[in-house]
Amino acid sequence: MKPNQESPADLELYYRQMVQIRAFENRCNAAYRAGKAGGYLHVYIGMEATAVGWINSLKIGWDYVITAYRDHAHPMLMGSDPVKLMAEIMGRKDGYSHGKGGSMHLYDIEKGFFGGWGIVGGHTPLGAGLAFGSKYKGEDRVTLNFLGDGAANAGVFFETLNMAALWDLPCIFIIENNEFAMGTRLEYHAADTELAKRGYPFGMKHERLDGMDVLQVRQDAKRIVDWVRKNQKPYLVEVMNYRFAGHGAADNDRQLYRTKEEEDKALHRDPIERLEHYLLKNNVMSEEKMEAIREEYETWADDVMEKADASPHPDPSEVYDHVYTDMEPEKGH
Amino acid sequence: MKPNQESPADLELYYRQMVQIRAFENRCNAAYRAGKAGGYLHVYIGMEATAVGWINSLKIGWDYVITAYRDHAHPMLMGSDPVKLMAEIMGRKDGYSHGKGGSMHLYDIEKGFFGGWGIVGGHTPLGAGLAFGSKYKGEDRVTLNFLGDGAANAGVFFETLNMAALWDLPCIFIIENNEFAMGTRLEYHAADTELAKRGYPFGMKHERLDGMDVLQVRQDAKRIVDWVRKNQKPYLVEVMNYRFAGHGAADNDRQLYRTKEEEDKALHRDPIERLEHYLLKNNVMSEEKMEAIREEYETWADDVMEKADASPHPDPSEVYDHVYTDMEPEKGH
Amino acid sequence: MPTVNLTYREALRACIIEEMEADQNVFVMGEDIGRYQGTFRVTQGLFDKFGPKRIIDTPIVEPGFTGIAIGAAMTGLRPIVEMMTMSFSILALDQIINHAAKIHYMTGGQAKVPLVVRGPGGAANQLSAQHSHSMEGWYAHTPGLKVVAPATAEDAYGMLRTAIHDDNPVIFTENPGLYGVKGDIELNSGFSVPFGKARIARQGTDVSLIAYSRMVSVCEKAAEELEARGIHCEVIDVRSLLPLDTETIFASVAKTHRAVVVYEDWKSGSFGAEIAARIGEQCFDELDAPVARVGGLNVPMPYSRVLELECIPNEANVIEAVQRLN
Amino acid sequence: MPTVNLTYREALRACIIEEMEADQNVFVMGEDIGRYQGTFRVTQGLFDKFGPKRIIDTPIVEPGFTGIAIGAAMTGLRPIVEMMTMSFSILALDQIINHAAKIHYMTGGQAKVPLVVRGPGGAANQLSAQHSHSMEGWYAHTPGLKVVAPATAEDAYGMLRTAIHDDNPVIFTENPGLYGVKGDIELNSGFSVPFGKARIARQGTDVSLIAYSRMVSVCEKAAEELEARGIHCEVIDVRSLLPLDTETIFASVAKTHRAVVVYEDWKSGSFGAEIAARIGEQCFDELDAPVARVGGLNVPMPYSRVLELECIPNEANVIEAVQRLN
Ligand SMILES: Cc1ncc(C[n+]2csc(CCOP(=O)(O)OP(=O)(O)O)c2C)c(N)n1
Ligand SMILES: Cc1ncc(C[n+]2csc(CCOP(=O)(O)OP(=O)(O)O)c2C)c(N)n1
Ligand SMILES: [Mg+2]
Ligand SMILES: [Mg+2]
Repeated sequence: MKPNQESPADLELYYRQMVQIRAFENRCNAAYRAGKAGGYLHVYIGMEATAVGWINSLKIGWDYVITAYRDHAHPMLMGSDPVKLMAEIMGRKDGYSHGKGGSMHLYDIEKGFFGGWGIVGGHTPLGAGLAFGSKYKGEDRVTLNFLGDGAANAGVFFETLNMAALWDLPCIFIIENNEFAMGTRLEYHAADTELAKRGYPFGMKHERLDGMDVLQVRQDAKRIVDWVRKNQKPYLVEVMNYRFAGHGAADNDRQLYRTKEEEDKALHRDPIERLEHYLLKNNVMSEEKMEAIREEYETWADDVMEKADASPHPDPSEVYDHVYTDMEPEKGH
Repeated sequence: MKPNQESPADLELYYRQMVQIRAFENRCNAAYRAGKAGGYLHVYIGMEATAVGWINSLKIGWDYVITAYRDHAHPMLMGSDPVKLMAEIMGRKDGYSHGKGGSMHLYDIEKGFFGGWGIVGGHTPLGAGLAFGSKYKGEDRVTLNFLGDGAANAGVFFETLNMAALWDLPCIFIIENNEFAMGTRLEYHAADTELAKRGYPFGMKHERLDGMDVLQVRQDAKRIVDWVRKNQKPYLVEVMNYRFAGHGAADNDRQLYRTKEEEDKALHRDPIERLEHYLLKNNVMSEEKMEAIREEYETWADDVMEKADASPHPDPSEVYDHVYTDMEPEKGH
Repeated sequence: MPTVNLTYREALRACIIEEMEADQNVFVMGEDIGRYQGTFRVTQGLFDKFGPKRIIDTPIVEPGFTGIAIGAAMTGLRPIVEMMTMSFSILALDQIINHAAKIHYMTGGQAKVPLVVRGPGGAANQLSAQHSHSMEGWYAHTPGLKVVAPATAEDAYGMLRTAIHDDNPVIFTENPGLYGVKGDIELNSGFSVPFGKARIARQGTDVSLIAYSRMVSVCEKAAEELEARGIHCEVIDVRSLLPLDTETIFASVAKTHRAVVVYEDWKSGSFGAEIAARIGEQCFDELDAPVARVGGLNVPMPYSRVLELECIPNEANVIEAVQRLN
Repeated sequence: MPTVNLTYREALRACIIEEMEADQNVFVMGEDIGRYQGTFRVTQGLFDKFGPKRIIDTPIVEPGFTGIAIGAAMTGLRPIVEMMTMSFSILALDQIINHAAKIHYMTGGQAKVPLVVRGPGGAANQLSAQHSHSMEGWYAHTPGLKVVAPATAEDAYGMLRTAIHDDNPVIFTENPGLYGVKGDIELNSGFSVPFGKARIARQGTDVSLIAYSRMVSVCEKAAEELEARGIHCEVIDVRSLLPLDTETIFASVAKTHRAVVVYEDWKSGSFGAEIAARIGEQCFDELDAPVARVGGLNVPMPYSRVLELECIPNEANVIEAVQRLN
C-alpha cells in the first residue's frame, strides 16, 4: 500500500465506510432471499474501495454522481439516509422514490446523487448532461459518471465521450472494470481489454488505475477530481476491481463463467482486508477496534433493515403519482 | 505522385472511371435541378479517387461494398448498369429498386453492392454483418464499409468496431474524411480530428491515408485489401478527401460553413486534374486523348440520362410490392 | 403588441427567441442548427444572436446529445432539442422513452425533465423510407411524455411556449409541409396554447373529421368540397395527442354521429387507432356509422413521387371515406 | 415421433436445436446466451452443443449486434437474435425498423432479411420501469415486419419454426411469465404454425375475449369464472399480430356480438387499440355493446410489487370489463 498521506481519522472513515457498505449489501442480499426485495438487485461487495476513494474526493452536496443499477454504495457515501435507501430497495413508501424505483433506481437528487439506471450505458450521456448543466451555469461542480466494463462498449458511451471532450465538460468517466458483464468475461466482450484506451480517440486524458487499494484510489481520485474541477475538462479512468458476488442477487451460477480458484484468488484482493492489514501494520488501529467497528455496523445494518421493513408498502392509489409533475395520466385498465 | 507501378491500361482505366463518375454526378445534379430527381441527392464530386482506388482493389462480383447515401460512384465501379442507376435516381420503373429507393438507396446485390443507406452510421454494423456472413461460410471475401467523418461519431459505429475486432471480421472501415458533415466542419463535431485513432481502443489496425492521389490510394488499398483477405481481420482507414460540392443537391449555402478561398484551395487538389498532370508529365496520355475521353463521357452521360428518362414511372399499384417476400401488407388508406 | 403575419417556421423561431431572452436556462441543441442555420431554417439567425453557448451544433449522435439534454434538464436547464427530422429520433428512443419519460416517476418526483424535443415529422418530398417517419404515435403511447402536433402557425407559436414552460418532456412534431403556412401572431404577448385542448377548426353537423398536424388542412379542404355536396363536416384539430382532449372529440361526435380519424402515419397500429377505439367505446350509442379511419399506406415510404403520393392521405381519400359512411 | 411434455422454454429450445441441425445457416446471437446459458435459460446447453461459431455471446450493444445480424441475413444466413429482454430492443429500433423492415422494399426485392428477433417481452417480477416494456405494438405498427406472440408451448414451438423459415424479419415475443407453461410437443415432426391464423382457445357465445401472449391464459381463467356466472366467453388467441387474422376475430364477434381486447401493454396507443378499432369499423352492425379494452395502466412500471400488480391486467379486470358490457 501507498505510504500514508491520510490522517488517522480519514483512515478510520474509509474503513468504516467500506465496512458499512458491505454490511448494508449483505442485508440487501438477505432481504432478497427473504422475499423482501425483488426484481434485479446488484451488490457492490468487493468493489467498495472504488466508490469510497472517489466519492470522498468530492464536495458532497455540490458535486454530482451518477451510476448504473449497482447503486447502493454511492448514495450512502454521499450522505443519503440508509433507511430510506433500504426502504426503496424493499419497495416501500418511505423509500427515496416511494417504492417506484427499487434497487436499480435509487436517487437522492438533493444530495447530488442522480441514480440509479437500468439500461447498460444509457445513463452515461445523462451524466455528461449534468456536467453540461453545471458548466452552463458557470458552477465549478465535478460529475462522477460511473459505468461498468460491459457498459464501456455501448455506442452512446462513445458518443458521449466525444461530446464531453468536444465541449470540455467537467465529467469524470469511471469505468469500473470488475472483469465481468453479467456472465460474460471481459475478453469475450471487449476486443482490447484495456478499457482506458477508449479515451484516446477523443484526446481525453485517460488512465488505468487500481480500484482495490482504497488509499491509492483516494490519492488518484483526489488528483483527478481537483484537475477536472480546475480545468473544467473531462477525464476517463478505468478502475480495476472485481465483483466478488454474482452479477445480481438472482445469479447463483457463477461457476458458469468463472472457477472457484479464480474467485478465491480474487478474494485475496479484498479491499477491506487490505486496509485492515495496513491499519494493523502501521499501528493505526487495533484488531479489537476493527472487530468492534465491524460489529457496530452489523448491528447498524440490522437496525436499518428493521426500520426499513417497518415502512408500509405504497398504497395502490399512488400508482398514478409522479407520472407527470402537473397532471395525471389516463387512468384505469 | 507516387512512382508508377501501374500499367498504362490501368492508368487509363482510373482516369476513365473518375471522369465517368464526375460526368454522371454532374448529370445527377442537373436531373435534380430539372425536377427529374427529388428528395436528397448527394454527389461524389471531388472524392472520386477514393472509390476508384479502393474498389479497383477488390474482386468484383465476389467482395462486398456498402456505403451511406453518397452512393452513386461505388456501384458504377462495380459494374452496375449506369442507366439502371440513373433510372433509380429518377425514381423510375427500370431503376434497381424500381423507383422505391432513389439516390440514397441504390443497391446491386448481385454485384455485391449492398447500398445505399440514409441513417448516418446506421449501415456500419450491416457492413460488418456482411463480413460476418462471408467469414461464417468460410469464404475469403473482403467487405469495404465506407462511412463519412460525421458518421464516425455514431455510437453504433464504435459498437461495430469492437465486435469486428473481437470476432476478426474481414471488414475494412473506410472513413471518408471530406472535412464536413453536412454544414458542420470536422472540428465542430470531432473532439480529435484524426479519425483513424478510432481503431486504437479496439486493437484494430488503423491508418490515415490520402484520398486524392488515385495512385497512392490504389497502392494503399491493394496492400490493405490483400492483408485483410489473407488475415481475415478488420482494418480501419481514414481517407482524406474533400467534398467539392454542397452536401446535397439542395445545399446552396456553402458560404455558411466555408469560404470561397478555402474551396478554391481545395479545388487544386482535384483528383482528376492531379492524374492528368501525372499522365501528361509521364507521357502516358496526351492532352488530346484526355480531352477525347472527357468528351466521350459527356456524350455517354447524356445518353445514360436520356435512356433513364425514357423509363416510365412506376405504376401506383406497385406501391405494395416488396413490402414482404411472400405476402402483401394490409391495403388501403 | 404588434400582430404580424408569420410562417409556421417563423412563428416557432419567434417563440424560441422570446423564451431564450426571457430565460437564460433555455438553450437549443441539434445538428446543423447553428452555423448552418438549421436544415429547415427554423433556427435561422439564432447562432448570431445567442452564440455557441446557447445554440449548440452537435455531432450526428441523436442518442448521445438527447441524453446530454436530459441530464442538463435534470439540473434545471430547459433544453430544446431539434431533431433534424423526427425520423432520426428513433435512434434516441431509449433516451426519450426509457429515460426522459420515466425519470419523474422513477425518482418518485425528485427530478424533473423540462425538455422539448422538436422537429419535422412525417413525409416531406421524396425523402424515401428512412427519412419519412411519423413518430408521434409511438410517443403518444408513452406515459410520462406529452405529445403535441400543431397544425397552424398560431398554435406552433403558442404551443411551443407551453412546451418550453412545461416541466415534463414534450415531443413537439412539425410536419415539414407546414413550415410555410402563415398565421397572425401577436409577438411578445406571452400568448400560449394549453395542452389537452382540441380546436374546432370548422363547425359542422354531419360528420366529424378528426386530425392533427398537416392532415387538419387536408380535412379542411375535404370539408369544403363536401360542403358543396351538401355534407357539413366538423373538423377537429386534436393538436395535443397526449394529453388527449376526448371531451371535445366526443362532443363533436355526439353532434354529428359520424367520425373519420385522419392521419399521415401508417394506418395500422397508429395513434389514430387509439382515437377511433376511444370514440367506439365512449360514443357507442351516438354513432350512426362505424368510426372510419384514413391513414398512410402500410408500406415503407417509397422514393418515387408517384408512389409517395399514393401513400400520403389526401382530400380525395377523406372525401371517399366520408361518402362511404353516408 | 415421440410426444413429450415440455415447457414453453424447452419447446423454444427444441425448435432452435432442430432448426440448427437442419440448416447450417441458422445461428443464435445475443447477450449471455452461450457460456452463461441465457438469462431465461432458453438457450441452455446450446453453446456446448454447437460451439462459439453458432452460439455467439455478444457485448451489450443491441444496435450493433442486431445490425450485424441483419447484414449477415442479407448474405443468406438465418440469424436468431435473442434480446435479453425485449425492453432492450428499444435501443435497436433504428436497426430493426429503419433497416431490417425496409430492406426488401428499398432494394426493390433484391435483398431479403431472414431474421428472427426473439426474447421475453412484458413485465416479469419487479423489474421496474426500464425492463418491463411491451414492445410488440410498436413492431406491429411497422410494415415489413412480422410480429408474433405465442401463448402456449405448442405455438412457441411451431411458430418459432415458421419464424426461422420466414424470409422476412420476424419479431417473436415471449412473455417471461410463460416460460414455465407446459404443452405436448411432437419433436422432430417439423410441426409448424402458420402466421396470420388466430386460435380459438375457448368456444363461447356471449362475448369474445381477444388476447395474445400471457393474457390469453388470463382470459381463459376469467372465462372460467364467468362461465360459472352464466356468461359464455369465447377466447381468441391472436398469436400473430402482423399479419393479423381479422377473419377469425370478426367471425367470433359476429357470433358473440361483444368484444373485449386484452393486453398487457400500456392501454393507450397500443396495438390493442388497432384491434378494437378494426372490430369497431368492420363489425359495426354486429356489435351489441362497445368494444371494450383491458390494458396495462398508463404509467411507467413501478418497482413495488403492490404497485406493479396494479398495473398488469388480471382476471378480475377482464371479468369487470365483461360485466360492464352486459
Ligand atoms: C441495454 C441493456 N442490455 C442488457 C441489459 C442486461 N444487463 C444488465 S447488467 C448487464 C451487465 C453489465 O455489466 P457491466 O457494465 O460490466 O456492469 P457490472 O454489472 O459489472 O457492474 C447486462 C447485460 C441491460 N440492463 N441493458
Ligand atoms: C441519424 C441521422 N441523423 C441525421 C441525418 C441527416 N444527415 C444526413 S447526411 C448528414 C451528414 C453526414 O456527414 P458525413 O458522415 O461526414 O458524410 P458526407 O455527407 O460528408 O459524405 C446528416 C447530418 C441522418 N441522415 N441520419
Ligand atoms: Mg462489469
Ligand atoms: Mg463528411
